[in-house]
Amino acid sequence: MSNKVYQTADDALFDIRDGAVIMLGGFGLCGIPENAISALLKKGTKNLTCISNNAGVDDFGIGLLLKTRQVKKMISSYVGENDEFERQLLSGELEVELIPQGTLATRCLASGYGLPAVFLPAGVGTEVADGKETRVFGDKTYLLEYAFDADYALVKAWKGDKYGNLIFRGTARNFNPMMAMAGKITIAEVEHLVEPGELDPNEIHTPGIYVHRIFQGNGYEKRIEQRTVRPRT
Amino acid sequence: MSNKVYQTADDALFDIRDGAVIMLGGFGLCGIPENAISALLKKGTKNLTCISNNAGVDDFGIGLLLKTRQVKKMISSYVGENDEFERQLLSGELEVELIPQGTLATRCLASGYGLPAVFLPAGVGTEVADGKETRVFGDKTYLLEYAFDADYALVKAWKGDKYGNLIFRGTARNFNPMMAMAGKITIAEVEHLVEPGELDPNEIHTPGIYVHRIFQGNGYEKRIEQRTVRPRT
Amino acid sequence: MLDKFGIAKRIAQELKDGYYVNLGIGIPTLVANYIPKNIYVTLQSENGLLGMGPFPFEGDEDADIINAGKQTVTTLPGSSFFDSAMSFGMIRAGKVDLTVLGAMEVAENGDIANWKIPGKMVKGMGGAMDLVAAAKNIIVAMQHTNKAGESKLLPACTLPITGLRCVKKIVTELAVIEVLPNGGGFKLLERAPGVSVEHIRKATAGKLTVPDDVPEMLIH
Amino acid sequence: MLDKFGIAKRIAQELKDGYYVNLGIGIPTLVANYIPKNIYVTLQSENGLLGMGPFPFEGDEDADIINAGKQTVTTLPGSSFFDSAMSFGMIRAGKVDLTVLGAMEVAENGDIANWKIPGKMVKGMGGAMDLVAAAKNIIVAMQHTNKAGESKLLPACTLPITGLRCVKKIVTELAVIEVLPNGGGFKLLERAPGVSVEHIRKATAGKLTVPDDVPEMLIH
Repeated sequence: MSNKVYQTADDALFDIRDGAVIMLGGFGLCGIPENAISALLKKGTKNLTCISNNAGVDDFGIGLLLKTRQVKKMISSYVGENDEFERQLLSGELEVELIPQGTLATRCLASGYGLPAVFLPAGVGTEVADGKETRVFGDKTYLLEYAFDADYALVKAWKGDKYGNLIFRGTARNFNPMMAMAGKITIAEVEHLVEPGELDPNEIHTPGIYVHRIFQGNGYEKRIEQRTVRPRT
Repeated sequence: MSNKVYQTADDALFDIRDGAVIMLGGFGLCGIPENAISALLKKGTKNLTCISNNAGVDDFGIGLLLKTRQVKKMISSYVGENDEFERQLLSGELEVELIPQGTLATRCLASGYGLPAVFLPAGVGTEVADGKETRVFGDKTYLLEYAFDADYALVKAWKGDKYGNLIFRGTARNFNPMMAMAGKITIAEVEHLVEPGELDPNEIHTPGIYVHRIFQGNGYEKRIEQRTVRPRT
Repeated sequence: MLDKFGIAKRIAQELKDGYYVNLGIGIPTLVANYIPKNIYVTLQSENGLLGMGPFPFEGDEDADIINAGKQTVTTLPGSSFFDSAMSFGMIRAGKVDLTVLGAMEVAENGDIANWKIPGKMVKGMGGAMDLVAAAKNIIVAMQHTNKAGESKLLPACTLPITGLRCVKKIVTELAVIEVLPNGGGFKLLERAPGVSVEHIRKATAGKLTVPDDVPEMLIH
Repeated sequence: MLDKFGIAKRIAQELKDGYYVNLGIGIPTLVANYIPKNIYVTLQSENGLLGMGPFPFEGDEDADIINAGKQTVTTLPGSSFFDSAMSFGMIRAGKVDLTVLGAMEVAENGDIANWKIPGKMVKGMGGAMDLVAAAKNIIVAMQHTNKAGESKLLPACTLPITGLRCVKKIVTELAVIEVLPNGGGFKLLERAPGVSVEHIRKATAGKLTVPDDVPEMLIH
């Protein structure tokens, strides 16, 4: 089979150029493509447009790419936990487009399912609706929202096989499956890269047809943003 | 918890009335709700509108409901394997609306995902497009296709738990997950009904929130339409 | 007058057996602690979890199992994980029975503002706009007035809107208030223990209908 | 002149390493038997299977594992199952590299008719309309003429259309023919062994461009 397996993140991201539009999976710091972000950092690719639900924190996730000024524009639903982000936004160095979380997810789904646009209710009557086409179905108003057009999707899965089949774990699934479907080139990093046949075909979340490159990540930090526990009694 | 578990198919289908619009999962005879169909047969519910990819065969699946003249209208993509069906269609006793298979699937998905309508390319320029709104995105024309509005969805899963979480098996998955999401009342029959906690939360195909009633089916025939084998050498 | 726990307790009384519920960040999260023992309620977390359990015991935290507030949580028997498209799909399709949210302002027609204060850093709406545009039943948990003492129940929102005509009920430290359909304004349903109708009237800038008899809340 | 196996063999030469391919019922199904040994091709069955394997050994049939023709099939290492929405989603999104279909008629602009003969029982389009409307590369496998000896490569389809301007290539018992873009008509690429250009010309009713040199197919 034409080989989808790359040895390192650097290899897998070899052709991402300045100005690329990149989707990054993850919700907060959960399920983010840690190795791909490190590779982008190392590469120094600039003027990136990043489609990602969040923008990481100051010293982790997409926050690292903000610090090095590699990001031109963020398309996100929530970008709160990041001082450097705030500084660049207020100074006008960084462009930000805020869109509702479900709209973000569904515009990714639309790309992966070949739907050019979808009608979504989120944001009707708000500033999110500015300049958008509306349409009434039944007694409800919807906005016409377009499928994303991203050059790359960088996703992170728990397990994957050499044909690109992916299984996510827990809530680290979040945006990863839709972005995997949506990227023109989808690069998946996995905690465990296995041989074809080791994953149950019934349990695969993202079929390999959507995944163009895959590599085994390493050194996963899997940082927890809000460690909340209850005492053992 | 408010109990979703019913003891028999008869119990679970207690309130389906004449004239109901019903979705039935399955592709050919694969993954069809055998027990629910038997219960409808026993109940004698009439004037049903059935949304189902196929119409069964003469003596199995939805074909059984055709024989007893319980079906007023079929909305399907392919209805070929059924003599009684053909007789009723030609005599005008049965109404049939043929729609492309992917359109059928996606209109179910739209219902389950709260999308009032979707733009789909299938059928553009064909008689399927008659009377439908079209719209061009990029260099491609799409038809506006509406979400289904079905009273009941009758689906069949491999395993299910008492909260309604479902796991399908192999290609018996087909339309079942989308229809499960799309029914105003979704009734799932399963080969194996288990306690909550016995299914891995990571492997569930249809979360229980979409399933209103569940029962353990019995006597599954799982008939094979085209038994094709190769000789052991 | 209620504290935030009292507000959460009162809202918990709105839950019914079999409900699927989405709880926002802040006071809404506390509602989970007061679910009546005799009913079963399933919590939906919009990042992709149905059947959210309590915080993990110390040492059991799993970075892959968090809630929409990015807190470590646990699963329960019967939980399921799914992706964000399905999560908001089930919200839009009306499968979630009740959504409890905080708010900065609620208008007498049910409009809500809870995502942006002009001039302050904008963090984004997250899933709030999706929830208020799609949930079939929304209860707002908030203080009746802001820090300056101004009413948060207004004739019209002054802050940027999150969603239109969507709030059905408001529970504050002072009262339980219904938002009447079709622009009918607020209706006082219950007073917090020891709070007078007059106090509530003064704290409510929007149109408020007060029935002859306004019972005091029963907080168990 | 080729038999149906020859047509399938010739189409198999169009496959490339790493391709995802959807094979229709009839001659297209036979293509699976002739995939070159040195490449890996993944077969998509639109009822929800990627990585379709051969028919099962007798006694190993599984009613839950069938293909779009409702035949019992098997999985291979690396197969995956999915629902019909995702299946047609990946087709629409252009993830399937090649679709091979039968046809009753193909027009010189690439229109295809393969689902309905007026006056005959209509069985339905199944997934054909989705495939022809969405697949990025469509090869038609069919006989050059119908049973009455009339050409099936026409100036315009006479039967009800399945899809517009979608066929890229046609392989028949006589020839390999390209459908030129922008209404350019048919172009003869290869002759079947022993078949003359004149024979193909006569059997083709639509506009046919014939280059000076038309090689004979190489069927291994």
